[in-house]
Amino acid sequence: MAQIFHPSTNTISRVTIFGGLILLIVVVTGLATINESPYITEVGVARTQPVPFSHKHHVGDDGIDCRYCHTSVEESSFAGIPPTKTCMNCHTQIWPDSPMLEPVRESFRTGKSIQWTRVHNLPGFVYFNHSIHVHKGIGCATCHGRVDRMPLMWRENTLYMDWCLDCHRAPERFVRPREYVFSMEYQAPADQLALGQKLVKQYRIQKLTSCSTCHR
Amino acid sequence: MSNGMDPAGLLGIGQQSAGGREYWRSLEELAGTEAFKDLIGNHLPRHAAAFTSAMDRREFLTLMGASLALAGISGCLSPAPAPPDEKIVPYVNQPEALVPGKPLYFATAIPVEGYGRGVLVESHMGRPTKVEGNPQHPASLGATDAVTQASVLELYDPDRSRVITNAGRVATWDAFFSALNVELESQRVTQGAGLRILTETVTSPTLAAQLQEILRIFPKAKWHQFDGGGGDYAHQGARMAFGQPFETLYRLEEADVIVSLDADFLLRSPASLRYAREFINRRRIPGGSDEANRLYMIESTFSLTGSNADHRLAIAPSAIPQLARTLAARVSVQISAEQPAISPAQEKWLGALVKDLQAHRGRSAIMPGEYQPAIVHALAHAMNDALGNIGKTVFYTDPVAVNPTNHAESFRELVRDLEENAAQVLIILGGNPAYTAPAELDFAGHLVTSNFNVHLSLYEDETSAVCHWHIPQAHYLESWSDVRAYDGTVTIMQPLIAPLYGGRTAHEILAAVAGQAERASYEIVHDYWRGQNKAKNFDAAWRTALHDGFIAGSALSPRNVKAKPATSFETSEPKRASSGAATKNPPSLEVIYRPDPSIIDGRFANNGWLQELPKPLTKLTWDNAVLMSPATATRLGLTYRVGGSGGEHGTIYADVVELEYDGRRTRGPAWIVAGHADDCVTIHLGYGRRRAGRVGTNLGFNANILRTLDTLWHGASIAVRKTGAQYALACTQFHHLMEGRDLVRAGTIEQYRKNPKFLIERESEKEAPGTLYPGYKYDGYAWGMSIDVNACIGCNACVAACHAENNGPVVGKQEVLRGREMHWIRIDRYHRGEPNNPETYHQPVPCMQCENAPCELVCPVGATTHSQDGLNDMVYNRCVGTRYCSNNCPYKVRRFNFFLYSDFKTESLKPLRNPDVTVRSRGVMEKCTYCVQRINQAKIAAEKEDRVVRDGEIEPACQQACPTRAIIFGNINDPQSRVTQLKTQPLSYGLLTELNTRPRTTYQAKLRNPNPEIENG
Amino acid sequence: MAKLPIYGLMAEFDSPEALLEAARRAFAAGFRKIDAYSPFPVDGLAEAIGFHHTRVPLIVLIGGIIGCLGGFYLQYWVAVIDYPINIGGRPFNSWPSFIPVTFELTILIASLFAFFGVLALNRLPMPYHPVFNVERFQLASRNRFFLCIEAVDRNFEPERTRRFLDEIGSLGTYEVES
Amino acid sequence: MASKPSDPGGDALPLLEPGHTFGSITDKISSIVLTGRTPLFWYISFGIGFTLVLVLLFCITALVSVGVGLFGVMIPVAWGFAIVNFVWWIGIGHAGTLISAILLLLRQKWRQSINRFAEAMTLFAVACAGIFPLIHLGRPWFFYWLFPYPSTMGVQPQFRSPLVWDVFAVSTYFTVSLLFWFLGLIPDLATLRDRATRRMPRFIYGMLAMGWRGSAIHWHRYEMAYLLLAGLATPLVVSVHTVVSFDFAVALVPGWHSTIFPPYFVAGAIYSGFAMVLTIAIPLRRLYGLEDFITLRHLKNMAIVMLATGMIVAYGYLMETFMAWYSGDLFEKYMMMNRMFGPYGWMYWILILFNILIPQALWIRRLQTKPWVLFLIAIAVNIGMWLERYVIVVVSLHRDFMPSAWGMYSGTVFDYGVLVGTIGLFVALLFLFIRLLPMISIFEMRELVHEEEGRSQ
Repeated sequence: MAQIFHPSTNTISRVTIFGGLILLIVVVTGLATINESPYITEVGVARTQPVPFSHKHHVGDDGIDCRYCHTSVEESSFAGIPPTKTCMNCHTQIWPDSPMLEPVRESFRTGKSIQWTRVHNLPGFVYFNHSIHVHKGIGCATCHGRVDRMPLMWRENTLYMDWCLDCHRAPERFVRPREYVFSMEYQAPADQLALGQKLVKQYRIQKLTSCSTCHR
Repeated sequence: MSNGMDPAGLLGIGQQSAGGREYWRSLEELAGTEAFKDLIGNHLPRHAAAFTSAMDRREFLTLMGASLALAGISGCLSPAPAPPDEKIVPYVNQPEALVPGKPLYFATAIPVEGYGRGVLVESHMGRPTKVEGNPQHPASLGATDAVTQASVLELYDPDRSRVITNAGRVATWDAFFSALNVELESQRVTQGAGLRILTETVTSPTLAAQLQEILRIFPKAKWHQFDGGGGDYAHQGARMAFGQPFETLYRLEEADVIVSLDADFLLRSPASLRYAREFINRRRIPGGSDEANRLYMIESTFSLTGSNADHRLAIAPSAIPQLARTLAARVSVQISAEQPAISPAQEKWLGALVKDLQAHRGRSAIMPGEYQPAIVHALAHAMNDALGNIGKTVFYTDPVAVNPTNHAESFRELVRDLEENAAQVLIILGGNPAYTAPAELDFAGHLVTSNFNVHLSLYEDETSAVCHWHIPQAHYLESWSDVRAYDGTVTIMQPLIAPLYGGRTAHEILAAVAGQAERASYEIVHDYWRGQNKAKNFDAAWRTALHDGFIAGSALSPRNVKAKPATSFETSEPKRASSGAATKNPPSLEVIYRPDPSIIDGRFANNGWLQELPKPLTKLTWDNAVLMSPATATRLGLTYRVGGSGGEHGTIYADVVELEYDGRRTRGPAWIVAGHADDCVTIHLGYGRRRAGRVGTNLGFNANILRTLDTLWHGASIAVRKTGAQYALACTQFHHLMEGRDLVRAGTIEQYRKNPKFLIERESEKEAPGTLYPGYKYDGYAWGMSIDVNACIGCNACVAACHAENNGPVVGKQEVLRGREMHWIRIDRYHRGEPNNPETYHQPVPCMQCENAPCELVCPVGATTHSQDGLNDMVYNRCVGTRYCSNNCPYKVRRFNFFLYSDFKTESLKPLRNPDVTVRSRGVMEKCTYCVQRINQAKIAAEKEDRVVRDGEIEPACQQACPTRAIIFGNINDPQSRVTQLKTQPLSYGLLTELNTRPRTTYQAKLRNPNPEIENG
Repeated sequence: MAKLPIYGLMAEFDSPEALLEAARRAFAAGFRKIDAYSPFPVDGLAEAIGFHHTRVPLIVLIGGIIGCLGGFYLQYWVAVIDYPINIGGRPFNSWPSFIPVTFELTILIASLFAFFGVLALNRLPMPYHPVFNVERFQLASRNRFFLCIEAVDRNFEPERTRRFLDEIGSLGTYEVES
Repeated sequence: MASKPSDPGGDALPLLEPGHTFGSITDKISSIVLTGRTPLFWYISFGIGFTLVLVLLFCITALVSVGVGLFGVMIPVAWGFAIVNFVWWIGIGHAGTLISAILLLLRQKWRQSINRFAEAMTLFAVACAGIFPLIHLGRPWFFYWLFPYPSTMGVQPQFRSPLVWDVFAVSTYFTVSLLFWFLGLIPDLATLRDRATRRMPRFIYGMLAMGWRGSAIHWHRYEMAYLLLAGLATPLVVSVHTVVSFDFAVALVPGWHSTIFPPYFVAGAIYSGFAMVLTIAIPLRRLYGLEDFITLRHLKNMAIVMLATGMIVAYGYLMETFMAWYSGDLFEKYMMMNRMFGPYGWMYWILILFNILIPQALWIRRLQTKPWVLFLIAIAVNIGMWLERYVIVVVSLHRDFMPSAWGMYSGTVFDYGVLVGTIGLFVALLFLFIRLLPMISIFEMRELVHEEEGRSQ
């Protein structure tokens, strides 16, 4: 018999083998990266809203406290989305006829609510309670980021389970004194761990990693 | 691959966010959904407003403030206004105003067959989601029954009628009211000679006032009463004995000996919840005393109460009045008629009973059954009188029901009037007489003679179909009204939500009849009570009444009564025209009709929760059957076959029999019940509905075809023929023997007195099973539960409550047949002793929360694990559905979603869901969690106040509903907690502990208190 | 080294014994760059051409050890380090439960090493090889046995080597062009 | 020297009918693959198999889209046909590895003409088995949660669960069998490459042969690797069914919770495996006229192995019954009584008949060499072993600890559909293999010829 294959097939076959391996690795890591990327997690992706409400302006410039609008954050699992009325409390005097605020005024006239785009969304089977986190000294900014620097709201963290676990396993790394919970400027001290351990004791913070802590 | 949302999104887990709890997560989203707008409808300014602008407390209060004024205004605006905004006063244990994500609780009452039971309703953002008992209400004491739990499903039932129909065509309220007015005009001329109003039992003072008002306007009009579930014999009996229709009340806590003449007072009584509590309180052995009351039951069918009796005498219904006479004679009631001899066995039994009664004069109670003829009631009164019980254990008050009448007679009269065309205008308020009334009368047929009739009801049912007009009724959770409890205590009923389907209350209809079509029921009720209360502080009183859930001191005060001599009535035979032409061949038997334990007379036929609830003793679901004793079955050559799929935990093929009474026939499956009296059969009503809705239509068979007005509850002779056909019945537990396993441990108080440890000591697991592993230390909370088998009466309240609290799905008969029902807690029923009169045990079985949980060990993905508090967590969203855990669960308490059982489509059911519990999707395992959502809420609340959770602060749904407090939950690390103390009682034992599962749920053994004279020899 | 005109000389035999004999003599004659081809493994042939031990067993052993340790550590890490959680009251490190997976992984990795190890050592895949240029070599996978002395061998000298092959009983000697 | 097949006299039976040379064998076997003409019976058998595969695909689609409830599973019997079939198929798989690996280590020459398709059978059986754990999941699309991988949930499999052991055992088993099988194929692929005349086959077989040229040094390493793989596969094959038996032995269900399960499952596996080899070999040798290679000697040996493992299984049954009585455990006792006289009793007695009684016929020497007798017995054992798994899985579950939860289980049309579907898949794959690859290891047959010559001289 003559040769079936050209000498080059040797190289080709080896290249295919090792190439295949490399390709596999690339694909897997690629998928993992995509999964962690803003494309999936929406981290840092500013969402458009019916009214271009700027936390940067209201929190950063005007210095309005979180709780003025998110009234139930200390009492309830749900922080509360302010009713149109809350907006109108000020905007009947301030910018009473700015076109930008027309949707708000319309909603107030018609009683039809403004349809905000949800930014922080957890799957239905995750039960998160704002009030207890706030009570135990987890700052708004810890999860929601520097809202006072967000013209439009975006998601600061992935909200993936392992992200939650980071804190639930080692709260001392993130906890802050209660008086600073609603502060945006608060900077974690250099000795956060020392402080953290102190607060963990003081606030009786447990490391809750049981499934039923969040899933029921 | 983030958090299990990917393909599952298509298959439910994702959708469930839309269904389950999204509602309060973002109100904007909520108000956005088209579906929700439909749901809330245009009928309700307040809620619409509340929802569209995330009602904050300022707005909430303004709404409340404005409501009264609004009521007036909108009243004037249109003849048929949407119900205006009205004030609601939240209950104490809730934040001062609505906080998004936090439930509110409101007090009202559920009217069941006319009588009220106080309830607290949990409301999430204006959506009632759960009904609990009102601890301060005399008829509830904080407990509920299955029907009450399921009533919230009825509220959201998509099959409820949504439109006014005239001769089947959709009409409007305006059209109806004008048509009504035309008729009424013509009636005015004749002083309402042709006007008839048909109601069920009425206890509502306001409704009574309205009726009287109407009868004043139309002096010749007539008010008839007919209740499918009751017969009002009690009042007739009282009339016999006292000359007045007194209400009879019992104080069972005072009674050492209770004799029930077919009285199913633990289940079928307006006071059943209270009676159950009082009855069990006297049997709670691990409560210091080792004394207990003793219950003698004389009945024909095997009732729930009978299954809890210390001694049962099962005799044919026709024999009961006779036996009552004999008994009466023995307890020295003057009886003229001489007593026929009775069998030596009965003689012995009766002898012991009489001795017991004599020994407990003034501390005993004779309770006649609701469905026993008046004479039995009268005799019972006489006996109580003779035994000196009156004023001690038995009390009499004025009747709670307004104008008590013999329903049979009242209805007969109505039909006669229809026949004679005397009733031209017929207004039917609630009820479903076209179905519930005996077929012999052909009520439907006669209706055509009247020239105007209207039916007000929740559903467009059999009666609506034959009436000229059908108008949708408002559900009790949508209504302003008032109702009296068994002892007369009044509750002002307040709506939790404005009518979803634009229903009206009976008040509004009667107001229209009285010529005030525009009056809303809030006004009517409010004004009535303003009229009653002359004091200037009415508003405060009104507020308190709403807030507390009842009007303090409105209970009727006991009357001291004098019984007539028995000789005056004791001979009057109960009317029982044995018309059935006693045929010898085929064998003719006596027949007993009883309301179904779950769906009563069919009024709850479309309630999936109740249909799927295993009936207390038979454990049947979705069907009724012809119940009979084993002996009778053998005599008729009837048998059964265990199905090949499902089997004893699902499918039983029962022989179908043909029943004939007075030439009217129907067919139904025969079901053999140990302990049923021989030579008689029991048939439960409420089935065979033709227009119940998509759930309840065409289930079982209709016994009303056979009934006559004379034999409403007991028939003399019914022919029962075997047909040869077989019918698959869905039975969740057919195997009633313990196979020598120590599942329910039982003994007698006698044994307990001798040696309190007698049950534990005979057990194998005295030596604790060893383990190689160190085992876990639970240093925080350690949740545990203790279930008192001795206190469990098997009423199913816990099962229904669990289902309601945990968003349990309804799987349907086909799936139950396959053994796939989804109840997280079940009540196992075991028999012991001879089949004609067995001992019965009821054992609630939830998840045992084993410390060494076998299920966790075998789960490949860690979907079920142990929490720091020692809970056996079930993580639905992690579950891949290998079902290995269920195989390895010795208690078989795990339930699996073989299909997409939870209804993610029907919009109207979504607001019903408990937002704190995940709605399970297809392919995941689920099980009892000790209501972990309540645990977590309590823990968070405690943490925020920097304290520990108090004992009793957490009540799982089952414990909360239990009428007898048989279930106690708590922290077993706390030596002071009730659960810990119960677990240290000598009667405390664990289920299958020899497997070293170390269950956190343990049981208290059952103790019976038999009469030695009957027991031995 | 310089490109040679031919790859080597190939002699054909009709029985394993003949080939074995020939191989021995060739080796004895000082040829080192030789290879023998047979349709089935012939005992002692490799030794005959001076190939004594193989590294395959060592590779497999390494694979086995990696699988064993890696397997157990994986489970230990999951159960004790990464997310320790109470499963049915068992200790985090319930090592008896970890034995089966450890064992399976040992076998798995070892087998993979064995398979790919032998391919790598044999420099396979190598679809093209000079010996295939010989027309009759296709019988090497049927019933013929071949001995090839490669041109790179120190003692290789076309004429003499051809004669040598004929002497040792070659049924036919062919040039293998490279 | 060669005795007639008909006359008895055990070892006198040849492993290879005389008169074969390297060439004749090579041509005979490779011709089956390289021939242009596909025999009619091939089309028929493959056709049947493929039709059933379509049934399988339909059932799987329905199961995934509607729900696992289409199976008859319920509470308390949450595992049904799916697991029964899984264990059955895995068991069948075992014969292949056993023949190729263990007999190799034991230097049993008679393995050589049957090991190739026995190994193929293993692969296909395991492939069929692998389907079941997947489709009987409530949410099959999350099957990957059973493997450890870097997930954003931060949650990993629970390694205490026998099901995870299963995942690793079965996947390892499949991989190793595949490697073993392919390694064995390489020289034969080279043979086919050299025999093939048309271009495509030459190219494909050439690629697969990876340029194998039978170099002495290659052979040397090759044999070493082959031996080592055999050495690894042997404990593996034992471990796999042990792990499968753990699925039951580790649980506390009466009738599952038993220490005898591992040995008795492994024996049962080999038992059913050999039964399946016979079921396949007997028709094939006839259809392809391979009586010369797969001789009565082979059949006889396999029959004897069946008999031996069959006896072990019998001992297993005996022990279960004895322990149920001896332990005095209430639940165990009831379980055994229920197994024998309960609603499923008839199954138990049929399996005793098929697995224990009928195979006793193999004691009779004459029957050991009667292909059709062996075939019938093999079929009986196949059925019996399926029933055994049914009795273990279903009958143990349907009445366990709580009488209140007792129920009955019966398969639905989907249960049966998937079962016959996998049988179809098995047949289809097998015939594809027969058509495309040498079903008998050619180079090992050459060795055999060589040795036989050595012996006969």
